[in-house]
Amino acid sequence: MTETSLSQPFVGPAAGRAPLRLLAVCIGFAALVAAPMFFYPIFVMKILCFALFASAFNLLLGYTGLLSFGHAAFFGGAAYVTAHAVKVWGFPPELAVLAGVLGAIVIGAVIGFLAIRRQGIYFAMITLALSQMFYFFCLQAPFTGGEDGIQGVQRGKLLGFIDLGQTMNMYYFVLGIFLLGIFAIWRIVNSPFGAILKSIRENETRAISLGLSVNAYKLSAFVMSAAIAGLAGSTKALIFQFATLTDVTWQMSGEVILMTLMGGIGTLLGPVVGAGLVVTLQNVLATSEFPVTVITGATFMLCVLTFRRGIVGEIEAAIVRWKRR
Amino acid sequence: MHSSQPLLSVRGLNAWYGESHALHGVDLDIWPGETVTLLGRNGVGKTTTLRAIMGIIRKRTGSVAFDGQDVLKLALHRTAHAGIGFVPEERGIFATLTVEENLMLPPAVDRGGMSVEEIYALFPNLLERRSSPGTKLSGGEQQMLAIARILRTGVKLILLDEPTEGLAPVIVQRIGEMLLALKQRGLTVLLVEQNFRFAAKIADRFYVMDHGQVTDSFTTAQLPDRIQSLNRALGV
Amino acid sequence: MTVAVLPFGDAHVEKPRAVLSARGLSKTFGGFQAVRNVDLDVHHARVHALIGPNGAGKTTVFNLLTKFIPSTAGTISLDGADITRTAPAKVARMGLVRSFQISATFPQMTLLENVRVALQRPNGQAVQFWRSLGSLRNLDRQALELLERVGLQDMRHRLASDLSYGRKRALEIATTLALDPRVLLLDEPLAGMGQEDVSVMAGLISEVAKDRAVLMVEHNLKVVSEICHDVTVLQRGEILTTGDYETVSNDPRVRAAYMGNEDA
Amino acid sequence: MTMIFGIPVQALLGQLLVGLINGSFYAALSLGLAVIFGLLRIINFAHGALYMLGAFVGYLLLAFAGIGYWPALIVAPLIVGLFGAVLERTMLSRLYKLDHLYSLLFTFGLALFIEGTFRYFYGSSGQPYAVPPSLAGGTNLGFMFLPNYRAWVVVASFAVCIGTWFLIERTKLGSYLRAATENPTLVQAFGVNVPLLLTFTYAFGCALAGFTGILAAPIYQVSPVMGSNIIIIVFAVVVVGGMGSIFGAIATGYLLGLAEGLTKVIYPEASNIVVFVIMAVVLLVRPAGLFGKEA
Amino acid sequence: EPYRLGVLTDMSGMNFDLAGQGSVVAAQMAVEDFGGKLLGEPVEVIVGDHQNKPDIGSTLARRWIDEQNVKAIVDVPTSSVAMAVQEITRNSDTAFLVSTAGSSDLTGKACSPTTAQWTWDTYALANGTGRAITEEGGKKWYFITVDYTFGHALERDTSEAVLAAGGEVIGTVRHPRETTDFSSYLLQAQSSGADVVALANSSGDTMTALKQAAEYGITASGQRIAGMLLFLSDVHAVGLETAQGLTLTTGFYWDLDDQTRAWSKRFGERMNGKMPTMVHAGVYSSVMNYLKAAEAAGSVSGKAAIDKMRTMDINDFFARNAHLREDGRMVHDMYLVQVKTPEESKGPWDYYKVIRTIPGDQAFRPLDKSECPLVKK
Ligand SMILES: Nc1ncnc2c1ncn2[C@@H]1O[C@H](COP(=O)(O)OP(=O)(O)OP(=O)(O)O)[C@@H](O)[C@H]1O
Ligand SMILES: Nc1ncnc2c1ncn2[C@@H]1O[C@H](COP(=O)(O)OP(=O)(O)OP(=O)(O)O)[C@@H](O)[C@H]1O
Ligand SMILES: [Mg+2]
Ligand SMILES: [Mg+2]
Repeated sequence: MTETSLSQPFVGPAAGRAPLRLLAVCIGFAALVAAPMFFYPIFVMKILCFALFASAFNLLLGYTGLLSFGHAAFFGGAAYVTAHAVKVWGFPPELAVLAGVLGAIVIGAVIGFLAIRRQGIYFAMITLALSQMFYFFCLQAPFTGGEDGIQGVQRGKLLGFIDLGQTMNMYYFVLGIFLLGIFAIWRIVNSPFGAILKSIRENETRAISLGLSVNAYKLSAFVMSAAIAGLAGSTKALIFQFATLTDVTWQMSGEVILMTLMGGIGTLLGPVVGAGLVVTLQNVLATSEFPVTVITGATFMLCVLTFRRGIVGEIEAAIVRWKRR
Repeated sequence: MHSSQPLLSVRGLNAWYGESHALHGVDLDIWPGETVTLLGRNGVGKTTTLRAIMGIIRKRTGSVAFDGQDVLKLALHRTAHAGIGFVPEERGIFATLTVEENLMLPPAVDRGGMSVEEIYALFPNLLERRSSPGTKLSGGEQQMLAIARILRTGVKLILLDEPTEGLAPVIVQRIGEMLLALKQRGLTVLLVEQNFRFAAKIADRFYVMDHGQVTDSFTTAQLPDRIQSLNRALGV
Repeated sequence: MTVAVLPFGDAHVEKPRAVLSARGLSKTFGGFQAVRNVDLDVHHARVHALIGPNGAGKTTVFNLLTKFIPSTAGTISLDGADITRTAPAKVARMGLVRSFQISATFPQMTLLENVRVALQRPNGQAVQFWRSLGSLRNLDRQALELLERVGLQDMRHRLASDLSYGRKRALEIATTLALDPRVLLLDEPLAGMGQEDVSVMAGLISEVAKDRAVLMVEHNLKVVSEICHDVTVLQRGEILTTGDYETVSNDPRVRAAYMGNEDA
Repeated sequence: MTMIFGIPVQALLGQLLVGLINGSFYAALSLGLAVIFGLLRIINFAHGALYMLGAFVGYLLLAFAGIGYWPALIVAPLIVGLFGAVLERTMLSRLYKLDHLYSLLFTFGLALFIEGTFRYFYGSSGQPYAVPPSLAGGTNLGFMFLPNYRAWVVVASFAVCIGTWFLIERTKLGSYLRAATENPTLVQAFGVNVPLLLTFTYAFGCALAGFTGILAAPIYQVSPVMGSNIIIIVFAVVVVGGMGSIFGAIATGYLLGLAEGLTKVIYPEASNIVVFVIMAVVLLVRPAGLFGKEA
Repeated sequence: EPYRLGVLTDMSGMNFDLAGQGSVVAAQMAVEDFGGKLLGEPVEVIVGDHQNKPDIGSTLARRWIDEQNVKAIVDVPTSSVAMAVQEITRNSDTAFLVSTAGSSDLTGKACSPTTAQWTWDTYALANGTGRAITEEGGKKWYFITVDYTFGHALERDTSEAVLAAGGEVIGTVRHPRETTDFSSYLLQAQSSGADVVALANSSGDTMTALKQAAEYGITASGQRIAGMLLFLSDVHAVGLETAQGLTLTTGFYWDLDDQTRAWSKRFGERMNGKMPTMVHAGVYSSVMNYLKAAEAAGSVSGKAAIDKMRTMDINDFFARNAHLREDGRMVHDMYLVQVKTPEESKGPWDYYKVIRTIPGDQAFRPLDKSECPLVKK
């Protein structure tokens, strides 16, 4: 069974002793705070955004065993809501992000309500189809600006006095959101609720017989994942100051899967690493001769064939093996 | 005592589930026409022994000679054609196939298998439900079907894993009679059975397993002398 | 509230009230009538055996009672409440819990976690997504006690998938008991168990039945004769007879249809 | 003139016929998906790409070997099938033991790879492929002008669907296939060469996609993106049908083609999402799909 | 450090054929022809593939400008990316030479002082085709329109032109993007009795519609098909068999005269014999004129160079009767062409016959109707 399960048993915390772990967290935090001094800030912000998005996706796949092929709907949908809220309703950034998250929750509830009726591959196909429907909606709806998207979204002033137009201010705002989101995911996964989700993934019928309303749990997990994906999307709209169709296409849903798969499904850090890699790869490919889709496709195949656990997953497994010795 | 070569000869069989070592050098021999029963507590590796002989577990070492052929080297689907049939513990009835399709599924590997009529005569339940989906049968009916479909193929050796589990006493008796009948026809059976009394009625010899090894063996004639030690070994 | 009127057996002994009762329960699978007009009363503090030939419809009755499949006709009531149209998870929450004929565990979780999951909901710790996993430690003692009852305490940190078949069944019973159900439905709890475990498990069942009702399907007549107070024999979806073991096992119809010439 | 939904009956008939033609493609594609899924439990995300590959092989055969439509109708599916066989042998077969979602992800990557490669070499706007001369022109049915080629599409796809259905539901091979779906190890232990069977199945499913592709070539532009445009709709078709049965896949394909055809007259703006809307409704009413069996 | 020109284009997606590698080659040709030096410094062309994603495009553009001394960004297909890049070039005083993106908003609502939209826009194509065909006698129009903002705009602009020229619109059907089957719409158009069936959609949709129109014999039955947005590469892709008789507007055709043939021949030599689309010619022309303007202005500031261009005489094989307006629109002659029949075509890429030249000031949206805030009214 070990091999057949898509999600690996969670080995993260076991991989280091408590003080070591604390040290690692501190170093990581310091690195994130200092990152914009060394790297292009927009680029780092983009990575944070996608890392959060991928982590939200992983919350569903890695810990509930549900492969959603439609997460772009929440990500892109929230981006549209936020952009619209700023541009048309004149919302301040914090409210606009909140509006985006609410939007994602609504979309997530609708899609989730339908999709959780089926499992496994069906679930994947249904989410894909429904998000494609949402894509058509965004394409045809008058307020999304069709192919042009909603452009020129002002970042505004956070709480009325922090000017997010300043790159560094924006960076720390994004970092804050990122950390908040990751903490939320970590908490959900390692909570009593998370334990129930795991049992449902393992044996649904048995979970029902224990009196658990399985569908309600799944839907909750789905909506939580959608909300955090929406948080990432809203933030992205503010960073880049636009919301466009790209973020609601099925290719975007595919990309987030790739990020998670590359980094390690069911690991806390995996999606973050994966997002960093994929975003960097895309940027590198942007100025190279290689056709992007071919590379992306090949990476997918390679990951599935050779290192399914993803980079972080493989490292964790190696540590566990090493410790056993 | 035995004139001919053993039909099945297992030497030093080791097997692993992934990293976990389940069999630690199993040795056993079965002569043609015998019914041999493997006894042992839960989890000692009885099922694993059958799986390893059949080749369902691929990670194994040692030797398994069947009919003079080393089956350890064969691809899984060749083992059946060499003449071994397998009835798994969990029965393995196919949901998408009707009862009759399930019955007809395993390809005949040799002559001498039972005909469909004979089988239906033995198990009237199956005849009655022959066009319903396989897994819609009750647990016991599924067990009958699992045995029945191997009888059709004409294999020389049947590996039978706990055939009486979950069956009504009448059916258990029926299966006992059936196994005796099969023995008359010269079929060789390696049986895993917890139901001691049942096994005693049909087996020629017994092997006792513990911790992935064969620890004891005796014939049915020796049984009365062994009962004491056996009960201790099996924890009854 | 229906007062049980028993067609056979020791009606003169005053029985506790029926906790679970079914009237006229029927199920048809596309033209095939698997269960026909079954009336059943399961009483508090008694073990009730449901026996019958293979394919008689025992598992189906279980599925109907726990609402895993909808019945074609009939009513079911639990403690006087009509549950004929209640969702399966709800039925379980009301205290009617089952085990499965094919063993059902959470394979990639340790034994302790398996049992703990069952304890979470009754203790209101199922939806807490904001608390840490450590907050579940308060359930460990109880979980361990349950594992002890089925003799699995030493393996508590092993994964359920590593267990042998028989031990999986034991684990399943521990998990089921964790819900402290008022009615426990056990589908062949002893099947596949080694001789040594059978008596332990049988003892366990009669012990837990002291303060709950148990309905079990079992082919091991020795056990049935030892621990079951009531026996209902099902044949071709219909009730053949109900009574204590003595009465039932001497019924020639039962001997012909089910027991053969075997004695427990 | 008689009207239905405010539309002249004649026009409606025309649209229904058009819907039927579209349905032929849906049916053939969802059939291929159903064969592969039903027997290998793989959602062949690459199905669209293989469909495209079929069309491209047809085009390349014509452009570089001068092989025309009719031979290509046989050769192209064979080549695509062979490609599928190689793929299955070398890569997909390693994924059977894993969660099915992995094979979904693998074929997703494969789809991107194939599509990307073709786009790299042939650009995105595609290549022309002419209707074979023997089927050029059309017939005036009175209520509409029916191009002969489209009539042929309906016939060909229907024949292939029925043939496949027969093969799988009515032959011994089919029962091996279905059993192998559930428990390949056991079927192999019974003496059936399951690995070969699975290779054959995947190759067959791919060949079906290739066949549909070459069938589509004269109607659509032979373009690298032709597959990804249609595959998601076909997925929805499959969900609506429920993957339980081969027959279900075929019937749903035609049904949804008709439904879409109708929408194009009644409310054209929604024609791309009507399939998804139907899917949502079906999920609410019958989660297992119209023809699916609930697990 | 050398000055750099960044060609930000689509190297792997749906705009690859009409822009893509050809745009890169055209920009390089312009730099070479100009002598490779600007204000005494060498000039380099660098390439970026935005993958049709605005975030990738805008990050790249920003990086180029901040870190790689990029002074002008060129081409940029896909209007969402172009819009995003326009914001960046505006804020960083970098020249933005648009050739592929055709959204009228780039020089309308969202116009920028550092942008020159060189080759075409949706208004020009719609208006040119609408007016010219109506004047040629195609009075009754039926629209097959892709159902989103872009399609609606094309349809609106065309209808206005048609009405202005005395024609009428007798029907419209809206189809979703990426429709695979147009039979229904074509049948409706066929039975509508229209003279002209207008395809107000783009790339894949247009090509599928064309192919199926041929199948249903739309042109054979006497109706005329007008493509609102088609490039030479599209016609090449569907083939003359299918596209014959189609009428469309283009900003450039390689076979107009000796000048265009000479340039296109050089282009073709570097592109495996492919002939340039109007976008490719536009890239060359815009880069060449930018270099001239920057040299003349003595500055690489986007605003200075573009302002200089406004006063400059723009005239080359691509830009005839041309001038750059204050809203950023480069106005030049456009051409109404008809696709030849296979018999008429004398060789590879011999696809169009020019029906008439549409003078620049008639082709583009008049300045007084512009929504651009930079236009002083
Ligand atoms: N699929 C598996 N993966 C890992 N370990 C396994 C697996 N199946 C069995 N085991 C382990 O191998 C050992 C032998 O198991 P096996 O099933 O052969 O026992 P058995 O003697 O047949 O027991 P039972 O009487 O309960 O059927 C046990 O310790 C069991 O936990
Ligand atoms: N879902 C179903 N569809 C069709 N027939 C079914 C279904 N479930 C059970 N049956 C049939 O109903 C009858 C009763 O089955 P059931 O599983 O209840 O028997 P059982 O008494 O539990 O037998 P056993 O002791 O062998 O487990 C059987 O003949 C079976 O084939
Ligand atoms: Mg066993
Ligand atoms: Mg049963």
